[in-house]
Amino acid sequence: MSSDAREMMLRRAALELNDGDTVNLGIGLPTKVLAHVGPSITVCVHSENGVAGMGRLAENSAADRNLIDAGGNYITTLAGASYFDSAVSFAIIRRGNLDLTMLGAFEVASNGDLANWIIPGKFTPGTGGAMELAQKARRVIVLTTHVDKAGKPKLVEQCTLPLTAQRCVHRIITDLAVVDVSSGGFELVELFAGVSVEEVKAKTGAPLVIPHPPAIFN
Amino acid sequence: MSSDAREMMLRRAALELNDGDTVNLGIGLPTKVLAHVGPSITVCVHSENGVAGMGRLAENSAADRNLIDAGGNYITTLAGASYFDSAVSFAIIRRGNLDLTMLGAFEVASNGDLANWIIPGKFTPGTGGAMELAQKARRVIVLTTHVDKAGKPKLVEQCTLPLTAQRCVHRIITDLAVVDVSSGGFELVELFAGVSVEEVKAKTGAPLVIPHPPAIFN
Amino acid sequence: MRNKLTEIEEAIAGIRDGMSIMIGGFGMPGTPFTLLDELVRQAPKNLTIIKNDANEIGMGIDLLLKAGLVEKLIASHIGLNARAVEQMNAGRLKVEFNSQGILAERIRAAGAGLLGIVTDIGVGTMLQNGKTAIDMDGVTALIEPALKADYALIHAVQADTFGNLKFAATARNFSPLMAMAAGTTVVEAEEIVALGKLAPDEIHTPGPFVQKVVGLRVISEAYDVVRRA
Amino acid sequence: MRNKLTEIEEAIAGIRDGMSIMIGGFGMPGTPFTLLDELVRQAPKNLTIIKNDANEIGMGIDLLLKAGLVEKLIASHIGLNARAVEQMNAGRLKVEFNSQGILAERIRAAGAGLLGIVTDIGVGTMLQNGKTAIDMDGVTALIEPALKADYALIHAVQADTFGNLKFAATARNFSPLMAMAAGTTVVEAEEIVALGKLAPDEIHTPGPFVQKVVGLRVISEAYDVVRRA
Repeated sequence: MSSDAREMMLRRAALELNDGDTVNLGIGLPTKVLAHVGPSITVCVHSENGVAGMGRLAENSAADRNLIDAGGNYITTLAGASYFDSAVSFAIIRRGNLDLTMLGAFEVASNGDLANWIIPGKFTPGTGGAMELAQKARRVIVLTTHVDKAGKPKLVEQCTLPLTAQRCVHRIITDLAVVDVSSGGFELVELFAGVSVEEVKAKTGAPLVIPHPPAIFN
Repeated sequence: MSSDAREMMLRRAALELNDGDTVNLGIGLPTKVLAHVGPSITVCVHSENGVAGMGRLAENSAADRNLIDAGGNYITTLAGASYFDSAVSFAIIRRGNLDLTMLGAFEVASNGDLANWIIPGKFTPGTGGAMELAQKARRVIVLTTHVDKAGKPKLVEQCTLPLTAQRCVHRIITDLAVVDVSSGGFELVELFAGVSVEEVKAKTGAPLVIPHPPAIFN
Repeated sequence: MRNKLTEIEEAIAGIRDGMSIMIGGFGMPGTPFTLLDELVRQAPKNLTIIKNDANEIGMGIDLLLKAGLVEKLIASHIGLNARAVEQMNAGRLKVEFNSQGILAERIRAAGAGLLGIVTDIGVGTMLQNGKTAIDMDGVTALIEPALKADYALIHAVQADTFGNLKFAATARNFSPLMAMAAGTTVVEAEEIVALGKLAPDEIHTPGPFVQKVVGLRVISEAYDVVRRA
Repeated sequence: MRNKLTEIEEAIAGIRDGMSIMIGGFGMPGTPFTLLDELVRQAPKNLTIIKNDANEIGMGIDLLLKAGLVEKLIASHIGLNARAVEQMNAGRLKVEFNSQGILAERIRAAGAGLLGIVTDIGVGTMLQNGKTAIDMDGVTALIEPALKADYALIHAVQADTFGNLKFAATARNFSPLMAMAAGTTVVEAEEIVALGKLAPDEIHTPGPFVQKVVGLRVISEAYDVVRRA
């Protein structure tokens, strides 16, 4: 993925955050969305290691050794932040108090199944909190390249990898397009400028419904 | 029960507290044991409404409107006290972190069964925390008159009232004697001064084992 | 951070006939007397009330019982309220007794998005009746389902505008658990402070659990130390 | 109130071969580096370690892995420690993965004297394998047994002599839960204060859960901010 495409994905993803939302942004790309949110939007960012009200990353020189996010980055907090233990942290998640989570993916199926935690025999970091985030956040948005490094589609008819959670994904923001998971399968919602419907279709491993002409995101 | 007998019961019960113990003293007589504990003994008194480290009752004029025990009495705290919610409070109980609890009783059976929460159709206050205290404290001591107001034994072969917990009572301190629950049933351990073995036998509704001559408590 | 300050009328207005309401407090401390007054004024009916105890005559949820608004009470102990016992014995009030700590854990389980807990408390007693028993490594255990509610009414000593809460001494009791377990959690606070005034390490209930915050204009006599004879 | 101050050698000496040990911390914050150093020195073997993550190479429980003291690791995520992944793939380390919040709740359940929890997390995934599934009002749910341990090793920012604890910021994480769930909870504290110095409302772990308190004489470099490239 080019840094331009990456930038575009993050800018597009930032539009999903509504003022006042409580959100959890997964390790990797999702964490970086926050830097692209407009000044009129304040969200309560939750991190599963025990904080609600995260601010920007901390400068190394100003880092507090006891204050990190779930990815291990030193962070700052906003006024109104709270700290809590891991049981309370996941209570917030499982109770359905997250308006939104953004996660990465190995595969997303057209029924919303998500696989993002294990490639058997190859990469087994463990589930972390992804299962609970995926299963219980009110809205689950996946940020991912449209295809993997080998060019294989990541949006598929059925996941081949072990699932993180069933029927949980609402929207996928890729480096090419915005795709929703609807009752009829994948639905093309927006195209990134310069990308054609044909390219998205060719790179999607399942039928793509296009109920309306997709909007173009610049 | 005469006030002398009551005083004797409380003095005897106070001897069960060891320095450093964490204890819960039930509503009624048990709460009053603390006033009879010697100055060399400091215990951490837990109350199920959310405090560990209770001190004496508060004078009305010095009462804190937010600080009561489970019986509704305004209390004081010792240095080292902590406040916590009801889930944590009962975690302390069920986890087995109470060295001792003292409870009242309607009936105690010779196998240690305790009935102290409901007289069907007559008195139904509810269980409160008694089931958990009785089932999970490391040591359960019952404080009760030896017979009820009608002269009926409260130490019985089998409880007729609904149980609070099965096989939970270790020792019973009455207005006449100290009786242990052993594998062989009730065992007379101590007699209060002026009480005869015959009187205790006559007022106990189950066989009474007397393996050694009982000590006399003055 | 969302500003959750709400006028009391509006905070309670969503409570409809037949809803379930958790009410904080153990005895007097933590009982949200002001929210309860407003609930009595708005008078929704056939309520299911979930509270540790039934307070005493003339106080707290006794006002709901007196007004005839309560169909069912889920509690651990009601012995200090003769009206509650009388209504129960007369068949006008359904009462479900839970062991106190299990009541707390059932509420917490709902608040933690769990479906239930597994416990050996109550095995071999009346409280086992009607419950699913399973074997856990040779021990008989009961499945106690999570207990949630439409609303929770909570008293806090301090709240910020996002709904971060602090409780005082034994007024904490069931409040943090109930605040987690309700669809809508309404908090009355003795003091409303600005965002950032509460130290993040000292917050008892994090803001994401709270929907509406009501500032108390006066701390009425109901909150005072009760001087018994 | 019992005085629980203990020398570090003695606090760890009860840990025998084959025991299970919970270790606080999520990433660096809350990891009890000093207690871990002493554990490596005393070197009991075939340990079962329960910890959210495996730290990183050269830090925290990686020292136990490096010394070959760990037979089994119960965790939610070990992706940041290549040695843990390598030992697992080579069959030298058993690893049991739990979803992070379920790991927290299983530990808490043991700490609360419960036998287990009922949850729908993991239904339809690999993590359902081997677990008892039941029907809860039409929803498929799993029974997750409580997870206890012989010892818990915990880092606190402040402790009093009775073992009342305070944690700092995200160094809290699993620590209060593990402190409840172990037979013997050993705490290292940056500062030991006299009884009465901690406000009862601000204590994160009440003293009755704690058995041994070790005062840290120095806060070593291990606790410092990690400066990554």
